[in-house]
Amino acid sequence: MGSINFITLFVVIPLGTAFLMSLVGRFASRRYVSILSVLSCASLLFVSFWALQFLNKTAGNILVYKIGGWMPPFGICFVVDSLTSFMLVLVNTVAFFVCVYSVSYVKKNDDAPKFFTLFFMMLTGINGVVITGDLFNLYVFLEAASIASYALVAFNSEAEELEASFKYTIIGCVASGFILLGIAFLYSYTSTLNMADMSSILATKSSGFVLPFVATLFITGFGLKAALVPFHAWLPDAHSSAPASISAMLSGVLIKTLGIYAMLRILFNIFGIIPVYLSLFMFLGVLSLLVSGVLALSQWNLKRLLAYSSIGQVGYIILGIGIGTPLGILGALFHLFQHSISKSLLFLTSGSIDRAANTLDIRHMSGLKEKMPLTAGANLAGSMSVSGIPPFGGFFSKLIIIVACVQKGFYIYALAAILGSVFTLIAMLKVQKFIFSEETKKEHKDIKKVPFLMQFSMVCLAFICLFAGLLLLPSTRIFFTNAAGVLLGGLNYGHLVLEAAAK
Amino acid sequence: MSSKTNTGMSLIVKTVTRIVVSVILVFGIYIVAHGHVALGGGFAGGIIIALSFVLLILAFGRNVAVNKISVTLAANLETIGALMFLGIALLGFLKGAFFTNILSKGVPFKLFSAGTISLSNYAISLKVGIGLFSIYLAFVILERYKQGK
Amino acid sequence: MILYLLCLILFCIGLYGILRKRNLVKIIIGFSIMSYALNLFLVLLGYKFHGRAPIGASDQNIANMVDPLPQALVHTSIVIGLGMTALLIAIAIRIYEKYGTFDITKINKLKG
Amino acid sequence: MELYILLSFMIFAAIVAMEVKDLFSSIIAVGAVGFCLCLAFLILKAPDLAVTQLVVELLCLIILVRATIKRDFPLVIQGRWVFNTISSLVFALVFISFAYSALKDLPDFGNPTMSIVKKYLEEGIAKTGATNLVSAVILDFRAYDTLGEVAILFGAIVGIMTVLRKTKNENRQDKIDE
Repeated sequence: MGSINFITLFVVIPLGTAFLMSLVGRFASRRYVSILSVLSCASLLFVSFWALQFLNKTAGNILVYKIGGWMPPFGICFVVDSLTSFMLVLVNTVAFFVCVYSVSYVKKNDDAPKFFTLFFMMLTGINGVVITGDLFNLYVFLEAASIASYALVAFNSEAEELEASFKYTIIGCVASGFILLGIAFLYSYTSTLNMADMSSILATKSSGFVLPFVATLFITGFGLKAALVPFHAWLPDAHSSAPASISAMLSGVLIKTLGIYAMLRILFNIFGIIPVYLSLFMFLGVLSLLVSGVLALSQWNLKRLLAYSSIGQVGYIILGIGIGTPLGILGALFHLFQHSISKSLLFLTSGSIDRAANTLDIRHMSGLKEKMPLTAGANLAGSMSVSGIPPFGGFFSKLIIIVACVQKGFYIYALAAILGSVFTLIAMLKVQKFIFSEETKKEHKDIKKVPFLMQFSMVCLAFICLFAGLLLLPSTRIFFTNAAGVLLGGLNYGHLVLEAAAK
Repeated sequence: MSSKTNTGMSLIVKTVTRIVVSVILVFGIYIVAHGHVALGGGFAGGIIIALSFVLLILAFGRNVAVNKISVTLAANLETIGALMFLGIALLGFLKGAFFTNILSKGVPFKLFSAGTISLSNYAISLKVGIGLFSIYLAFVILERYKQGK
Repeated sequence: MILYLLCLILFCIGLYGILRKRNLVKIIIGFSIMSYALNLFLVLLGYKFHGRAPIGASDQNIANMVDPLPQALVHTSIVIGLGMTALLIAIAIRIYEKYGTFDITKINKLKG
Repeated sequence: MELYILLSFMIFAAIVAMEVKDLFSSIIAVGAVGFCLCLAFLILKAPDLAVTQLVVELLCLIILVRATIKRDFPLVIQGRWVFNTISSLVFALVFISFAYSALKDLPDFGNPTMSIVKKYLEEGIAKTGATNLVSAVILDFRAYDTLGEVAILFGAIVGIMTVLRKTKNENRQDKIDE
């Protein structure tokens, strides 16, 4: 038991940092704020790789940590399986680079301690959602992550940011309301809150009307959080108004853990794999792809364009999940991975561009390539990866999803996926053409240099984008296939967790 | 109207408040201390403590609030409360797991029983009470700035 | 059963306030009504006929108590609701400062 | 029986809070809903929650009144109110009827299943030492939830401080005004 105590660090490190940050920010100089935040992000990254390593050595690929020593149905437990460790590595990698970027991005701002406090609060919530094995606890940490993100969207306190934040908060509250209602129904039906226990109880119950109703509530709630198309209206406002590094976190990690991960965990591993939801997922995914693709084309604000493209890429992930074959889910998870990396990279570059050109309207920029070659290169890598050009990771993930579609005979969906990819490519080419190519405008002559730390994190993320395809080689693919295996295992999750807990 | 709210309400209200505030404060501490025995607990008690301070501001006007009470001190106390709770959680590692109740359980129905539960109540009440009070203070200070404009 | 339905009607009223009203304060009020309804629903689910409050007594052994778990959940949920409401009010006040109104039809700088 | 009357009154007060034109009256009405909820908790044998709800409601009301007082009360005239009302009613009816068929499968009111809670009731006092079982659940069995709750409150407070602070631009603006 003692050796797996490190699992608690995923919550304790960011939470402790958040609490300490407000003290450090008041008493010590600004340098310590930066050092503390980078150190704790780095240690989180280390712990997440450690967990991955530890998991591979454990029999059964599952770790259960009993908080307070209470057995699972009675207390809360942490569950680390392949899907969890995959998400943890992803989240903490992105968070580390975003944190390094933010250190110099908010350097001039007097309220950097508040910024980092909220940033770590959000990270606590995200890690907590991923790692928990208890349904109500998932709700609590989902709210923790959300409330920090609402405040971060309004961080600059300008009129637009406040408006976006209000919309985002209200929509988030409605989503949480639906989720809590669903949890209440499930609690009354099964009389337990532990996800593993719940799944084994639900497997024995005869099919009633409760499960479809609760599933509808959850799909609405988590769909609102993940911004699937009928529920997407808040996302472009919120993601384009936040500070650039926060947009990177929101688009790269937050909507994927709070929306997609939580929804998949509940619908696949508690309710079991039900074909109706799968076809609903595919439909919603394709709808998101096409609608957001068309809407992204008409945008002239760089961050809004990127935000709309995020909706479409989430659609890809949901489409891949909805196919339901091992190949489809593998593709979806790989797409989730590479989209997190590339979209956070793109938002980070948008932050540097905003700093340099003082505008986000792409019609007012041109020829920035000469002045900021590294940013241009990083942006090119991210754009190509998102739109799926061969050597980059995005190509492989989209290819896998489309092949899985064709294998199962969904030709129309495959066609729609290709069409969506073309839309993304056009939007990204628009960005490249207007911002980086052509001659440099007069007002861009005296552009400040991008600080080293910002360049460092952009270049690192660009390299990950470039070589993400290599992760599909057989030796590292096991990382993704194990994670897909957890989802495909369905109700098996309950037995595995309860067995591991009894040990 | 504005000068009146800056200096507070009438003398009667101020006198009554002086007497009542201490009673409310003691009641809040009572609720916190008996959280594990009878009803109440850190959250309810903490909010009652916060309300007693809010009453002071309401009666004596916002000038008193802004001049006498240090926002920094409030924020520090709040953080210390939060850290205390996290520390109690981490103490559990001494006997096995996160959040294990390491102290002796004592005799039920006694004030000093239930191990870390009563300690957590104190930490939470510090965090909640001071925290909510500083929220209210932030609202008050914002309005003062606007009036000063 | 009818109690559950009445509670869900209250939830719907809150939802209606959030989605249909055009005043920021009314939207916040709608949110608080929604969270009241959710809290009440959870406690209703844990009620037991002739049950006692889940607090032990020193002189007798109480066998029949109501379910304490939903009460613990609602305790958490009340505090979450308080935090959300306070944050919403703070944002609304700042919006009022910037735009000079609580009317959301006039708060529309973001488009597209 | 009291519960039916209380709930009906809460619905009535909620409708008043939503529909009345004056913002101040609307806040008073929502206060009525909150205090009725507190009474309902008492009837449902949840005194802990009643206390918490009471004080939370007080604080919320003070902040809400503070937020709206001395600000204009614009009468928002709703366009297309017939369409709005009908569509909301239809949505509510659909939602309630689906919920009705789901509620039929749940245990009846007053007879919860309480399978895992049985252990809390039997061993709670002995294992945690706390006689208030709600306290035992939130601070021992499910103490990790409470850590999340503290984190949320902390996040909300820092968030409010962030939103309400004077930004650099505004300070500059003030200087120009002077």
